[in-house]
Amino acid sequence: MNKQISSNQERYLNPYLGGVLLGLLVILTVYITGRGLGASGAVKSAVVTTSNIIAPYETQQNGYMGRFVTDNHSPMFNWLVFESLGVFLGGLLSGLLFGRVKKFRIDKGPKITNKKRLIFAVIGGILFGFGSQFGRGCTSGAALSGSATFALGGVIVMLAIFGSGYLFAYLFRKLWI
Amino acid sequence: MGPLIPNGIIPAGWDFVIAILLGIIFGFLLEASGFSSSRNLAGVFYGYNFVVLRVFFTAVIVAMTGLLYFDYLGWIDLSKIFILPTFLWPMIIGGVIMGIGFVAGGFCPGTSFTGIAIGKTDALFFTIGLYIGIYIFSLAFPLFEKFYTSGNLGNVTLTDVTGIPASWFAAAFTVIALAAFWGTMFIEKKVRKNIKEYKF
Amino acid sequence: MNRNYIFLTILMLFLAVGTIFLHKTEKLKQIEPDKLLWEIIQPTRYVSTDHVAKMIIQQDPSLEIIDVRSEKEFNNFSLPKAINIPVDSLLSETSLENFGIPGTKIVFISNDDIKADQAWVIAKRLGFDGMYVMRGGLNCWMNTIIQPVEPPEYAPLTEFATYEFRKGAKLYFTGAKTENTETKKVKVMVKRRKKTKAASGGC
Amino acid sequence: MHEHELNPWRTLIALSVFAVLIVIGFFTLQKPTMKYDLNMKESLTVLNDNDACFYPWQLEKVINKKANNIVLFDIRDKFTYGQGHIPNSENISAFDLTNKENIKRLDNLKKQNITVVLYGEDQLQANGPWMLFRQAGFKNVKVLLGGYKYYSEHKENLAATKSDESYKKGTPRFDYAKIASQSNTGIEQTSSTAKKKVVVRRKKKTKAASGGC
Repeated sequence: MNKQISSNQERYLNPYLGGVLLGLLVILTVYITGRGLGASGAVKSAVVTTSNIIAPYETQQNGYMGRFVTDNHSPMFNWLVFESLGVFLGGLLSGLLFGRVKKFRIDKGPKITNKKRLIFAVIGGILFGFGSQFGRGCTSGAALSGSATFALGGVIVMLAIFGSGYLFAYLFRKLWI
Repeated sequence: MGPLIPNGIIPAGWDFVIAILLGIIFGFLLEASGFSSSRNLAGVFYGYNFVVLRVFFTAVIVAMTGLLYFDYLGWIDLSKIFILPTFLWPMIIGGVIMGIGFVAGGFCPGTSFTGIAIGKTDALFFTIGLYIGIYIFSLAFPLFEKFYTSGNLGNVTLTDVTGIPASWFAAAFTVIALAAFWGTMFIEKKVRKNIKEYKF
Repeated sequence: MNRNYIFLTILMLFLAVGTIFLHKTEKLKQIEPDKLLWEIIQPTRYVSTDHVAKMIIQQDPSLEIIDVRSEKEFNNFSLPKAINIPVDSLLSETSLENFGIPGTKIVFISNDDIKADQAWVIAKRLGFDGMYVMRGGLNCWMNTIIQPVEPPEYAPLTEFATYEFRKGAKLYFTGAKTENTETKKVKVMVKRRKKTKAASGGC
Repeated sequence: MHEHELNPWRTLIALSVFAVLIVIGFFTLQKPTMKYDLNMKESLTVLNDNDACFYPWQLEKVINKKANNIVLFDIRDKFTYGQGHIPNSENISAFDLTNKENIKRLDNLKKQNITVVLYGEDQLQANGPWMLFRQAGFKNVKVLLGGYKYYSEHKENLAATKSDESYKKGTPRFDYAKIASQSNTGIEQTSSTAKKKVVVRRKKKTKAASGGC
């Protein structure tokens, strides 16, 4: 039986185990830092930083990025940036442990080409990045940590993400099935 | 007792060390649960893999009930934790856009980082997309500056808005989630019969 | 299908439904009685009239005087820049916004010190920090600052120094009196605590 | 192979550990020695309760041991207690008030319907502890008005204090506004330096006035 699993399916944690541990991690994070986890904030910091290096004046004048520029330290000196660095390291650790770190490859549905998959990945990323700024966070920051702390905003974002996901899933079905 | 850093039990200088450590656990759990694969993630919308739903909702209900117990036992002070501010319409629109991005890209920001870590090119492209998306948002910000802050309800919780105690929400979420777990189990079985070739 | 999944479901349901039976906490957070008593018996929570006078003269920006007497008495006379919050309306939402601003020192004043002290205990029970009671209240203020008594000749030097200070302070307060009433009409800039939660962050 | 056919025993262990942690939390949950009996609003109204106060003239009964349902607690420290105290009073310094034995004692006294009168050097010292015990539901705790200071000044004739009002706090002893303006005019006669300062102040005032016009 084990042979069948390993040949057919990667060895992942039981999803419920992952969920319970993730829930405990959220509690631990709130217990230590008083706030939740996050991810999109780190990309935002990266955007502000690079923009600030290339065009400092325009960045500080920008109504949005200007909020995150301070004289004291770089926008990269941010809790979420360090946390995201940890996410990357943690993913690497788990990948090494379960033997999933391999050379670059692409996950896609059986019916599309690699090129198409990458184009849609970029489009999806753009949309997600755009939306995460309106939603004040992404799935981990707003939906997961937000709902766990009973924040109204977190629940709204969670329902909106999954609701629209199901709503638009039909349009993108060729990508995945 | 908690939260430790806002209460000054752990000095704020440890903030970043703790951030990396918590991030590592977070990344490890995401990857180990299979969130580094866009096929797994997108599967939730097509009924062939409900791993996202299972992990995500188990995490939410465990965290919800756990925080309530911790608050009761005096280990954590729920009044001192950060509550995400609510901006009604921007959040709904943002969520809808994120949902489309999720189906199209197959990742969300946190999972794409773990995807890069184990060598997924699509995760890398998704992250580049994220970067571009946020940059576009910043440039176009003056266009929707008013909308961005509209519907501001402040840092409100469900209890603040509805007046129903938080524990009722925790219980309701748990019942819904558990029902969803059992329900999706049957859906998944049915859908997978039709998909012959399935690789993660 | 595994039996353990049924166990899991039941356990999780049990945990979640259990939260409903936890007692409801009051809307206003309070500190434990033991801790409150500990805070009550600290003598550092009293400030002298001289100290308050000094802070006013130096225009200490962190100082916030809260007058707990009735509105009528407050309109008759109060210290410069004092805010009027009668003890009875202490618990109203707008009054509470004056408390808990980081970096401010709240000094309660009343005719004597008892009412001010009572306001202090009530506010302390709600967990606010940085609060003091002016010892002796306005009666003592009149005795010391406005009508200072010259110490007898045999008194130690420090008492003379205090006397000198009080004489100066008297001039400051009585001479500037008309000016004060003018500023009072102009709405006093009142600091209000923002409604954000303690830890800030975001994604 | 379907997930639901895999054994989730590790999940069960993780969740059980979590549940056990919470159960341990419940068992180790320290019950506070005191609990608030009155909510915030009630705590405010109890302040206006005259019955919660103990008047100096009532002390006579206690001193002459005529009242066996009243105990006097001196909350000053031992040193000052040794220097002089109200007869038949007992010394429990403020720092020892939260001791479990003392709380238990107060509880017993409450059950026996015995009034506990707290006093400090002045009324202020006992005010805080008195408020706390009232809020914690000790309806038998009262505060001595005037404190030890007033008592020691009037101990010769306590009965006469019945008509005396001077220990009652909260009333203005002066007409503040009047005094403040009076001393304003009286300054000119005090000293030359004072005069100078006043002039400076006044200049400012006129300036402001002219600016306003």
